[in-house]
Amino acid sequence: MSTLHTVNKSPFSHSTLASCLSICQPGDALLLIEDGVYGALASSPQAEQLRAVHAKGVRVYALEPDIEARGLVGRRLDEVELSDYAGFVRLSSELRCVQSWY
Amino acid sequence: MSTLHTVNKSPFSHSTLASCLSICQPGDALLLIEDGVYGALASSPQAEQLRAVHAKGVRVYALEPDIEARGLVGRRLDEVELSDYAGFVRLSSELRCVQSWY
Amino acid sequence: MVSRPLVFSLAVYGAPFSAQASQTAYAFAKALIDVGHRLERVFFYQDGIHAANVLAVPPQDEENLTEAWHSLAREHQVELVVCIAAALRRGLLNGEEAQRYGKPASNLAPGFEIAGLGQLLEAAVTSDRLITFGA
Amino acid sequence: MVSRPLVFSLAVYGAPFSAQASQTAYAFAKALIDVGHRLERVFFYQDGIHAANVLAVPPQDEENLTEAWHSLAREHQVELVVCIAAALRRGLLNGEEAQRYGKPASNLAPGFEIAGLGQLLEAAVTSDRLITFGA
Amino acid sequence: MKNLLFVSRHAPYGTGIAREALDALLGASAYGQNLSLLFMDDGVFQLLNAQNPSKLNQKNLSANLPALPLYDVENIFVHSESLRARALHADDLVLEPKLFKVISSQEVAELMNQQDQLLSF
Amino acid sequence: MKNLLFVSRHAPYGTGIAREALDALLGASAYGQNLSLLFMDDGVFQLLNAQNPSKLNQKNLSANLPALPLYDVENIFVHSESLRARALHADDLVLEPKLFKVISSQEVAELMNQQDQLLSF
Repeated sequence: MSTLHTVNKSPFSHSTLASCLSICQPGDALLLIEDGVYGALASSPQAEQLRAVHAKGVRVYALEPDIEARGLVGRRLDEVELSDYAGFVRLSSELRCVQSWY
Repeated sequence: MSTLHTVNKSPFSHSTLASCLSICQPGDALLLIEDGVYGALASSPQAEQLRAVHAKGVRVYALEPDIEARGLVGRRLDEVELSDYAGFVRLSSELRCVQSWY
Repeated sequence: MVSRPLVFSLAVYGAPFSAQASQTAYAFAKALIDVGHRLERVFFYQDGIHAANVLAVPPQDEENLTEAWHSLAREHQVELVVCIAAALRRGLLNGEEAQRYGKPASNLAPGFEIAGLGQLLEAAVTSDRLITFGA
Repeated sequence: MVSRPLVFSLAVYGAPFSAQASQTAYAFAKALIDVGHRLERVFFYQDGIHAANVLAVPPQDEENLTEAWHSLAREHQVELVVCIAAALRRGLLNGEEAQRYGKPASNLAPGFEIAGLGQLLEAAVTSDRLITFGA
Repeated sequence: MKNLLFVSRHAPYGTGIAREALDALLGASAYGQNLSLLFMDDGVFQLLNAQNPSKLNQKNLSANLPALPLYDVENIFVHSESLRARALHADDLVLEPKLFKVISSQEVAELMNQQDQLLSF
Repeated sequence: MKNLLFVSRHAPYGTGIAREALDALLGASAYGQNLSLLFMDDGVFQLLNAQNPSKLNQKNLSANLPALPLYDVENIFVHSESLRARALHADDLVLEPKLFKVISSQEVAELMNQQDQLLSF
């Protein structure tokens, strides 16, 4: 029983991603969407924390259309995989519950 | 020529107050309004920075109706004075410009 | 197509244009139907209710989200439910509510229905997945 | 009363109910008039435009902000200007716009006028103070 | 009967989110499900005592909280780290200590994983 | 002629703020005032090159920026600390270096104090 977490706020201006990362557990997945995709940058204030949860078994994704929109292609952390909307659907069906952090 | 800064976001969830405090100069005034009044708490992540700008000559206020609404009466830092809406008007007429941080 | 189709419902809390949430919700809705899941209900609450305003005139080169939801609902039998309490406060009325409150017009778009908050809970209970799109 | 009255204009960017900004702006407007300044114009932009929706039905024990703005404007000759671009996108129309875009109704409240974005700049130029209430 | 957790993460009054979250929860009580409520992040400010929003022409959001057990809300949880970060203590809160349970980040994760659905506010 | 500074502090696309700020600035250009524009905080993300929001059905906000001088926007300022915090460099931006000036927090304060009005977005 694991949870999909979505985060849609920039970690440079909101503490949303930090809150989410403090709750994520191994087996959970995190999907960065909308302004949340700025959390995929190496310069993100939560980059270290994101790497740490990834290392302990949280899969981390960013929504590709949002990455493209914001000019972040080629700028993301290695730990962050891209997902399209179908991937978002797949994640939300694989995992039991979805917590939206906004 | 000085500026009145208003901040309406909680410093526990937004970086708005931190941004504002990094810009405030001696002679400016800062007015915490709406959810910004949580910045008047001693536990605020920006409490030290707020004390520091106050010490160098930035007057700091919190809007009393917002303080009362949120149950913060008696919980604010000594550096933060209360203001009513008339006080908000007075500050905005005394100072030349108003920058709203939201 | 997925091997095990699920029933989804969505909760949409952001207004078109002001928040990307409504756009993301719509893209998600299309994607889940495309891969073979079923979309039972979209519940519009908070500022999300503005998606059901028939009077919106989006810029010419942009999608009309209100019409897009309506088409999706018609083609795939999706319930588009607007929370009545949230709608009244924000000035979104069907004909009946307009009459009840003595208002000069109504503005609920075709394809949407106004109902109580219980419909959100019911969606949570009867669907396999409830996904929130917050603003 | 103040010794040197100033001319104020306000820019309101938050929707009633969803953001406190519109409430704060209204309280500020009353206070500045009370102490003897002049309020020239209130410019509603972004989600602030929803304050001008005549169809809003606020909860019974709460103030109707749309009517409150209208009363204040009437008593103190304040211009209540709604940005046309922001309003069209969000489904706030006067009779003329409703006709132009073939919409079935209009919903602009009495006391408010719809005009271009230039009115915001003009307010900035002609007023002593422009105060923004963001959401 | 399904396990449904309402997650309330926003401060009261500045936006309508906290209030509409509570409305949704109260409206849910008639459906006979296993309802829980979690306050975390700025949502814990909803619990602060001595709130008085009368000058804002808003309803006191905290007034309804002590009545939540009457609305079939089985469990009220409060995130300990969110309280700690804000230096809030049990006697700062509008709820009697027996009405809620303070839980760690780890326990929040476990709580979420026990649910059938999350209603995120 | 008045000195008017538009302050744009929000990221593009996630909300309508950045776009409606730019619309307001472009609409202001006909009025013959001394217009300046400051990007700070997440607003500097509006300047990032290679933006492509076509899949979001949104317009590319950065496309209009190089034309700002044609709209009588006298000065474009970018807050240095905001760039630095995001590790953005001059060659990451959609504007040629000669079109904008990178300024410190101290200079932002001075800039604000030279204005007749601030238009805060």
